[in-house]
Amino acid sequence: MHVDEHVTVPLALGDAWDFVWQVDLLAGCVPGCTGVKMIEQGKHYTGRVADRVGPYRVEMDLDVTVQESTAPEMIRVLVSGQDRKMGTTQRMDLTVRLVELGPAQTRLDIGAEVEILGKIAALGQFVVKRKVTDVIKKFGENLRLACTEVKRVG
Amino acid sequence: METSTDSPATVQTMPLTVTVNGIVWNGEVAAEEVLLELLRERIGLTGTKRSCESQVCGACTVLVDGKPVSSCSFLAFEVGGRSVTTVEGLQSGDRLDPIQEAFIRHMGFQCGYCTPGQMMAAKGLLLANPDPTYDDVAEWLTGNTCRCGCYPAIARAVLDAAEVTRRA
Amino acid sequence: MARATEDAASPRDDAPRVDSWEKVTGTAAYVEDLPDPPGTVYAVPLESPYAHARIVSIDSSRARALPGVLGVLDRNNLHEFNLRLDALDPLDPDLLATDKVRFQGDLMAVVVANDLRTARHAVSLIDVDYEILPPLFTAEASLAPDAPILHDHLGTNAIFEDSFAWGDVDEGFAQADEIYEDVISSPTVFHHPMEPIGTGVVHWTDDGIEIWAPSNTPMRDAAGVARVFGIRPERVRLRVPTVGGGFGAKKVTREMIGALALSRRLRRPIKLVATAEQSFAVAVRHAIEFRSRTGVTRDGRIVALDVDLLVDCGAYFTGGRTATHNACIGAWGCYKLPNFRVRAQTAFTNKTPATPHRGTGKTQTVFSVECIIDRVAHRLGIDPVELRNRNVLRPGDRVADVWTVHGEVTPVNIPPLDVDIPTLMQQAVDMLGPTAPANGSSGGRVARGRGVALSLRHGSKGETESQAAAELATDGTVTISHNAADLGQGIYNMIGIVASRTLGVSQSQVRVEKPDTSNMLAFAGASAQRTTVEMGNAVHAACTNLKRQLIDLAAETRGGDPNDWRLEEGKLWRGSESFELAELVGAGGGVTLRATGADEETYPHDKAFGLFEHWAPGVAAAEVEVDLDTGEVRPLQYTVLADAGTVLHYNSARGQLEGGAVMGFGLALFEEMRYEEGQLQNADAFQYRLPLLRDMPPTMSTAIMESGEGPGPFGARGIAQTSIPCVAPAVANAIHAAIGAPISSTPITPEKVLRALGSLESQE
Amino acid sequence: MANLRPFRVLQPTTLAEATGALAQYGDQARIYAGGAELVLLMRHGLLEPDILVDIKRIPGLNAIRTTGDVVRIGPTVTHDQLEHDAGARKLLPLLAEAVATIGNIRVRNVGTLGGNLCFADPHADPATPLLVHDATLTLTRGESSRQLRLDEFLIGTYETAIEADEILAEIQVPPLPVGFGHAFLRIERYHRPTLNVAVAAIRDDGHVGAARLAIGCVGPKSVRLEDLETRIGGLTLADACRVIGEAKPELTELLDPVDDGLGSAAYKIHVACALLARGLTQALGPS
Repeated sequence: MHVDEHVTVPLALGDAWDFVWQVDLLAGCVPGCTGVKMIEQGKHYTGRVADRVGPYRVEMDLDVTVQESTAPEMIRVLVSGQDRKMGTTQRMDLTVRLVELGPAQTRLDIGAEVEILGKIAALGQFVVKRKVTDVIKKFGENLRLACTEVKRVG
Repeated sequence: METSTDSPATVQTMPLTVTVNGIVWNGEVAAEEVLLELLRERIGLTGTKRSCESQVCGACTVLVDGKPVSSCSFLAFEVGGRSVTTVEGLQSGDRLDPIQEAFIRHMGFQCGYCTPGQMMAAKGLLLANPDPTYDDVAEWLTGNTCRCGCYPAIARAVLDAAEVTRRA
Repeated sequence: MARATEDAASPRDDAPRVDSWEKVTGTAAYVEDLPDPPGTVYAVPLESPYAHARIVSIDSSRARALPGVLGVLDRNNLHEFNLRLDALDPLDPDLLATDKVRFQGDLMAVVVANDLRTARHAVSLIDVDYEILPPLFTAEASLAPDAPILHDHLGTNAIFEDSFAWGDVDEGFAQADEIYEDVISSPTVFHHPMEPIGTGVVHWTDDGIEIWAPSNTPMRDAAGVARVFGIRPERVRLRVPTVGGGFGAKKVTREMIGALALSRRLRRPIKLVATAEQSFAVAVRHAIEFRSRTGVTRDGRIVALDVDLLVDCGAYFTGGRTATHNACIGAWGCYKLPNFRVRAQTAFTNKTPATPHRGTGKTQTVFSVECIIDRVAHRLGIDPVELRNRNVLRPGDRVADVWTVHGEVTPVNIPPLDVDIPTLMQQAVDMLGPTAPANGSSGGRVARGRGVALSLRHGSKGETESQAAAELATDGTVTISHNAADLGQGIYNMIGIVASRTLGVSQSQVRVEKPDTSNMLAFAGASAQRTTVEMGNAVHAACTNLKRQLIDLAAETRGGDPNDWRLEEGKLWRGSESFELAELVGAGGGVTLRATGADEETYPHDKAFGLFEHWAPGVAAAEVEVDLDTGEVRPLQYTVLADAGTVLHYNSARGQLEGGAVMGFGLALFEEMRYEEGQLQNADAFQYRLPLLRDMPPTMSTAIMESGEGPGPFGARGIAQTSIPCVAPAVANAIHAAIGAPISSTPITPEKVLRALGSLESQE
Repeated sequence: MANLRPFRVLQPTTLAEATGALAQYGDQARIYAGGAELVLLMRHGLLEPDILVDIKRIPGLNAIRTTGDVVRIGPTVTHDQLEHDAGARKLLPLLAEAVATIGNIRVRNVGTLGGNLCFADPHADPATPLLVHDATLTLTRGESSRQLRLDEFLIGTYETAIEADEILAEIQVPPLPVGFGHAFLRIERYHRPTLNVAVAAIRDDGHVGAARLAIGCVGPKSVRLEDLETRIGGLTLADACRVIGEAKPELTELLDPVDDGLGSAAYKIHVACALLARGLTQALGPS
């Protein structure tokens, strides 16, 4: 399924780019994602995500690989993980486009193509789809907060 | 993977005394044991069938204190001190219950896999409502799936059985 | 001509079906109910959670290490079991998925452990790395030029083409006043017998293989198992206990064969206990898209029908040829068409391999053709019943004189129609009662409509012979053995009736065995509604032969000429003097007489229809109420008719008609395996909606014609598949009449109705 | 067979013990009130609790009492019990009708009102009529308790305001004001409602005197439609139905429905509005 989200951050285009280009920071904004490690600068990162879908607990090791990027406009990463125990796989093809709105304002257009496969289907499409929508919303919000934080300390 | 590597061994058993088809059964059940397992695998009453195991199809319907429950999802320890009736308990000796006789008369079965559940649900209905209308029957038995499609015959049988019982 | 057995308030008083007692007392023993043989251990399969993926690695070491685990079969040790994997039909699923998984539920491994709980736990310890591939969920998608190839060695997803034609459609269209184009589709659905599919017990003993499993085709399954293990067929003994429904889905599964491989090592009986969810990975119905051009004259004569079929056979071709071919030879409905052509393309998708399903290839085509007839009627402003009357085949009509089958021009070798469809149709319409008063159950705006549908199936003989044996024991009881598994239809009851009527003994003197392949009696399997005709004839022949032996024995031992003897009321008679059978065979030195028989009817062979047994019409009329605000459809009345030739057991015949109709309501309104968002979304009882009692029209009437002209015993015909195909079109046509808009696919959901009404902005 | 993953069962006899157990075991423990929902998810392997806290042994939790003008329903009261309780039928006919439609008779025999509300499955029935009743709930930790309005309690899909160590101790349901008619309408395709609406309303010489509207299953949780309620107040039935019909955009905004196997978002909103109008008509009764 495809989900779009737009957030505006109080950073100049360049600073916003510097932030998202630090893929570990970007991945850190995925709700429930912790311990992001860089494997190869600008290419490959890992992390772990723990989240609930209703009563159902998902825990998976995440693999984050940068698919393409054009500074300072766009970055596309593939975030994938498997919860073997629950037999659930998640794949998120995440694109963030940066649009300059002003000297200290950038809009981030988030586009996510998300696929969640496995036993979780027993909960019903309804639950899964709604969860994915919420996750992307929260991701956008986290991104906004993080950038605001950068602005504050920066 | 923590939980998936831990052993599936029972961690708690509970003593249980239950009356099944009028006979008292005493024993220990595992906390996670469901009534269907107790009936089929421990007591050897295989008339009650396993199908969806999701409380949807009704093949495993039995009566607990006269009320229908899905034995596939009913924890066995819950029947402590209560009375369970299965298809094997419908007849008295060689005398069939009017519901069983009506199911034969109207051929309310084909493959027969859902039949015990259908009849136990019907028994529960007639206990709760001795004079059901077609709509009452349709509403109540909608919890019992018959893939052979015997619904018309089942409805005829249940209404017939109700009438026979009332006349008796 | 045909005498109708009208639906009566109290059914014609048959003897109770032979298995009545065991089925209402819970003593009928289904395979899961059989006591475990001593030393039984348990097998559980590991199935693919994905529809399409490359298997990067599979590691069963943690499972093997689990205490209580006795063995694991996976791709890494498959070669150690020296199985003749090439003996499997190359178009059937491999025993295990080794390179790729091609559908959700594809078999990855089989684990055997001391108990079920441990086996299930061990399965969860097998580590598999999948590289997920894009799944193909429609034939259209898999035929797209850039589509990934499912079976690399085939190099294409287009597995099979079929075609069938007569006349010249282009000429026909030239004569047409109007040419209409329609697209109608039928989705993948699941047979969903109540007894989960795949439960069984397998045992490799020193004397050979023993299998206890519900199977629709015991002889074929046993032979297949023998081939895989490279042993003689007679060393495989398959016994079929009471079966909890089939509809085309029950068979010896690959999981059972995998367990057998492990049993060969362990020499222990192994039990498999399938779940309802696993069953969805064993068998489904083919999804078919029906694209047609219909040429008609203003006065409502159909002058040409040109059909393109897109058949989705799932991940493997199991049963695909039959389904596609049946769809082709049924794509003309039951109409006298001067020009007809159908071309079918069958393609692989990442769905459960499709298999025969009650009315294989027909439920989809009848739905399409009958909806199209009503569309034409509405477009021309002709009453749908009238339009059918103007085009339907009548008694004595031939479908065509010569036709082209798969490119080959051949004469038509099927007989002219010997059933009266227009009369049946009129009766179906007349049997609908007056419109019940619109009750305010919905409280909203409602519309009512009526629709009819016709289907014309045929019985066709299986490629193998149909045999039965009758044996008279010294106690005077007759035992019939055979390999026609009763999935629930009442086959054993039919056999008992034919035997007792043939022998002139009471039904209580006849014992009907359950299938046991050690008797080596051939039968193709209960499908194509052949059982009553073919097995009935075989039993009739066996009993006739037995009767002859008996009379010869009587003449021998009691004197007189065989012609002086007759068998009646369970006794042997000479003049007014009678002898009990037991007395006679007892005197014969305690001999037991045994006779076999086969269906020796000679059926015409036709290039398109194969060995043609008989025409089997099905006719239905429906009345529905549509809630115009919510799109909810409520069936009010339904009448269904068929010609049974001769009714052998009224309740069983009626049960077949009603049962097929109920299943038909499922196809019409609810059933669909939803492959969305990369996977099968509803493979569980909660989300796969079966028809329920509440969904049925409160009035369902049946009428069974008895033309007495069937090729089966005492003039019987098959009717098992005549009623299921008519429901969806009759309901769709009733809705069309109610709302004035056509429906293009099943299941007919409330949303589709609202879209047809234009209440929702279009989409899809 | 079911082969549920093994667990332990605690059978406290007081709420304090029960909440104590929750405090002690946290995430590993689950309240077992009826099991209809719980066992289903356990059987699918979607939930694997180590401990079930069986609260059915706690005296009084399965009682339906009427004090003053409020019906007090214990959390382990089954749907079937509620459907047939004389008091409930008399004072809360809307709720009694609604619970009678849940699942099937076997589910209603084991499933409980408390379990249903705490489980917060988006496709459930009781919450919708309870919102129309302005129901309140008591959550307890044993010694300390707090009172919540149902709309405060319901947060989202499978989400409620209950804390990990809290137990739903009682549901308080005030009967509808005198003179109010009611309607509960639902659409069911699978074995849970596709959507449901509950309406309570009173006529004021040919106009809508006052109305309460609630919708369930279309969004993540059942909701009251206060705005719409005020807007249709004082209108003729015909105008009220028109206003409801025109509310599709705002309902889409409010409920945020998704396309799924039950139907498209557009379908759900369309039918929701149709049923609201129909429910209002039925609740007001013949003029």
